[in-house]
Amino acid sequence: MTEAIDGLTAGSLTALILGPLILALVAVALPRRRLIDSAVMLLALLLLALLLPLSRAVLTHGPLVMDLGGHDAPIAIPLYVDSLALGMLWLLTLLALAIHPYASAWLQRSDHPHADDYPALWLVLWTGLNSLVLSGDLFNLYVMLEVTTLGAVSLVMLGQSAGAVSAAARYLFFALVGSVLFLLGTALVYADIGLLYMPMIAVHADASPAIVVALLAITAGVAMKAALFPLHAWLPIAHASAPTPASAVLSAAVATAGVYLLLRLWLGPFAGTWTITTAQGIGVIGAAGILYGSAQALRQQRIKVIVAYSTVAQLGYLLLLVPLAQSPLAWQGAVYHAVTHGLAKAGIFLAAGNLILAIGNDRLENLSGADQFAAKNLLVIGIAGAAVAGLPPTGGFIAKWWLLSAALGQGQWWWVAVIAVGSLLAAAYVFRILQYAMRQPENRAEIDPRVRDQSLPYALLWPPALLAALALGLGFSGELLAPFLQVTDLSPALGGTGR
Amino acid sequence: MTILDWIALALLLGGAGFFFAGTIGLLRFPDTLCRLHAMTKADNVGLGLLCLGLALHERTLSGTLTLAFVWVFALAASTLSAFLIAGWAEARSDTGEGS
Amino acid sequence: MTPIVFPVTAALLFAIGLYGVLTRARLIQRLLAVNLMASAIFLFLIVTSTGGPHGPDPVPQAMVLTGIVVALSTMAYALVLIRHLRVLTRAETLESIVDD
Amino acid sequence: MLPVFDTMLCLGLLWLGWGIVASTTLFRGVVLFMVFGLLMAVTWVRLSAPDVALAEAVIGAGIAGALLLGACKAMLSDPGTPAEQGGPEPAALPRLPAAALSLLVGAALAWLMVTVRGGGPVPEAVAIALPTHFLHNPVSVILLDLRGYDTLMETVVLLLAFLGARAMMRHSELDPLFTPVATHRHYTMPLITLLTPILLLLALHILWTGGNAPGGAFQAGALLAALGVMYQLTGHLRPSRESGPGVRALLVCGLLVFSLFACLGLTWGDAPLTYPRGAGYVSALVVEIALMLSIGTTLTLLFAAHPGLKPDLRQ
Repeated sequence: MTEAIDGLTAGSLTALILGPLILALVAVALPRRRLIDSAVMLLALLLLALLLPLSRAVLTHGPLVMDLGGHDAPIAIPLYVDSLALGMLWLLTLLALAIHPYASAWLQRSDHPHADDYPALWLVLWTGLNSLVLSGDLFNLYVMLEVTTLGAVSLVMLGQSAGAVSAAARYLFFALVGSVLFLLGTALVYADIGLLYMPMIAVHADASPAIVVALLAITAGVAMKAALFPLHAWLPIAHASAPTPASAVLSAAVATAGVYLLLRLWLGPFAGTWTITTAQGIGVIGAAGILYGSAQALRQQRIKVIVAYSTVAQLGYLLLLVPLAQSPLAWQGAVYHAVTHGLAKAGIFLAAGNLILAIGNDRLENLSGADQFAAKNLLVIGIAGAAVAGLPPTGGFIAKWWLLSAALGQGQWWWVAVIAVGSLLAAAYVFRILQYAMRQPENRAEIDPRVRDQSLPYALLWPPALLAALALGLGFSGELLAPFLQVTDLSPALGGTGR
Repeated sequence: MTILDWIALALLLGGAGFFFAGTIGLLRFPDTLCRLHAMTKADNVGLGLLCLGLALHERTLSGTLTLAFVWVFALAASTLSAFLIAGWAEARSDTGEGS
Repeated sequence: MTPIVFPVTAALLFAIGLYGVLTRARLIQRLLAVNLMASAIFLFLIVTSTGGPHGPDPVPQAMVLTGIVVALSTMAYALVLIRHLRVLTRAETLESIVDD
Repeated sequence: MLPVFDTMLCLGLLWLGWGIVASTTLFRGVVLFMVFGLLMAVTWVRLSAPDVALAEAVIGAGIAGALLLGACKAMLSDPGTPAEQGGPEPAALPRLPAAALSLLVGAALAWLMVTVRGGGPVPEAVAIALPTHFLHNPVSVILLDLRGYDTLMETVVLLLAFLGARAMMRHSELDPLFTPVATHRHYTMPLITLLTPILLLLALHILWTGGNAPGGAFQAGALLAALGVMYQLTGHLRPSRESGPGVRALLVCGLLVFSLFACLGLTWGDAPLTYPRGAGYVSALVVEIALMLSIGTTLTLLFAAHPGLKPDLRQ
């Protein structure tokens, strides 16, 4: 498997994991904010540049496996890259590029007391997310899950208020139980078939009782961490009470990574344990999440809570991949949805952060007249919101179109209804925000924004605009990118490469 | 079993007895100083007997030396910690904070 | 006897820990219960490592060592978070904090 | 004899486990948890896992105990919210369904854990790889080489736990565990001067033999942390609000050396984390020494519950 790995690929994978880590260590040792900020930008640009040849390599060779430490399977820990992982890596790197400068400027501008703590925490979290996406070893995933959890909980805790810290504590305890369950699953797999190397687990795993219980434990564990629908209770509070740039990281990157991991495990090492009923069951959970999250989002009065509930809903679409996994279109759609949603969601949060700087809070009723003083940010919310809702011509439309086609192609028309209703509700909650913003205040003098768009520093304006533009741009590049999203080896997605 | 083994067994049982008595003292005695008295005496003598018994059982130079070190360090640590705790307890009773 | 008694103990310890997580509201005690569950899994892993034909399998032992460090780190972090929460809200259970 | 011992050990574990979960006072739960750690260490020895036993003894009963006692003291010194004063602890979930669920899970797991198949490709491959390796302690081979990536990332978890905790420590004043009495210094000084070289020697010994006998960077680092704890308790190190440059350098040196070494693997091998041929033992030792320093510093600071420490050299 390693024959396809050339020096450049090996270097890129190393840089993706160790680059942010080494920078984080530098940030701890030398807390110079300017220096670190520019270094993060440079690193993000470098990693983007490295992702190009990496994508090309995956396109030509199919999934790549790099065994760390120069050892052979199955004792080595492998890094594994396929189109699904590649999509996540693009998303994470783009988010790093856009969110970090914004976060730095935002925290400085709002005189946030944790401004010094943020860079190192984010960089370690970035390491964790990249390694989580790349890891091909079950036990290593447990360690990486802990890194992402501690990083994400810390970001929530930076919200400072008693509400934020108690949300962080709630999140942490959910996550701790989740880790223990994941560890239980890992231990059962190892005790039963003596493997942790995921590309090989799919070959050796059958539907023995230990494997089935391991699958259940791992699913429950990751679902608690990723806040999948019935276990979502901590997510809206936590995401809404974190500092706004951190909310963007949590909703766009951390939550997506959790669902990514579930799909990876379900359709990879555990692909052999599925039946039609259980696959449909996962789809039903996803559909319930879509409907519940959207309905809750419609009832909220704070922008950040609306967007957080929208995350609960949008993650549900990714679960629809499980019942539709036989169709390549569904894979394309899921990856495209994850990327578009991540970019658009981050864009909305960043724009909402600017509104908070302007009006002091994020309550809908205080938005009146925002079209006068925050037109650019509202435009971002509109475009990114359209992408979340899946309206043409955004990337969200392409993603949902592919998912719809996959559902129709396999005659599973009931998912079509769910996707359509979910999009409609999403459009409703996005335009509800805009509607409040367009409302004219009764008294013109009441409009007293602390900050107008024009006076915001450049670093607070371009990141949300870039993210919305990317989410929009993906709508025009579907055909171009489709070959990169091809899953060459459908079922099992990971296992096919096992020796 | 040789006669040495029997002696070792007796020493081990004696050590365990001291630990038992010390623990009862720790649980039953009324105040901090009495409890310290019970615990340090029992631990120092009890551990000494245990180490002696194990050394007789082991009968190698390195093993005996290791056990001697274990005992000496435990003695040093328990002496000092008992002293610090006693000092702390005295300071507390002077200010009338506790018993 | 031995091949059964340790795995059964591991399973029961896990159940005890789970009961603690579900019923204890005081955060430090809930934390102890989570750690109990982790210890139960470590016990299970080590027990499975002893039986092989090639002598003790070092991989589960290494996993447990890593797991112990990870558990200690998360525990240290959780303790600071609990104390921080205590300073902010004077609460030691999440149930007693009223959501705003 | 052995089955009887095993059964007693297991009953002890279960009894302590129940005590931890059911204890009414926090202090009791914490103390039982420390005893549980010690008993676990005995269990690891019985199950021929001496490396794990060593780690469990220094961590489960040592460092974790110290951290828990500190948190316990902080909780007890504050009367808490009015709702919590004196009143019974609010139940998270009703006891009966929770007990039923736990019993069900326990029974299912017990059956699974007894009937798992065992064996498999990894144990076989490891048994083949071990005899030719440049390290002789099987567990160290796994931790430092075959699964060195896990060790790297586990250290990241520790550092991240401290960074997150530091963000909180900076903004809420957490009490240190003890306020040492300065007048006792002439009694504590001799012990410090006696124990410092011995503990340092012991830590290095554990590190050095780690390649061939039980031990390693984490156990050695925990010993250093014990030294740090002792310095704090005797007032030779005092908590400070900021981490100074020296402390920061110590914090990151382990991971910095390890990750740079991992990158270098690309120059003498095909993948990161590859050990250079012929110089494997030396590079493992360098990485371990750096890791030991970082781990010791991080644990000491976590015990201090402060972002930094500064020496107090008053006589």
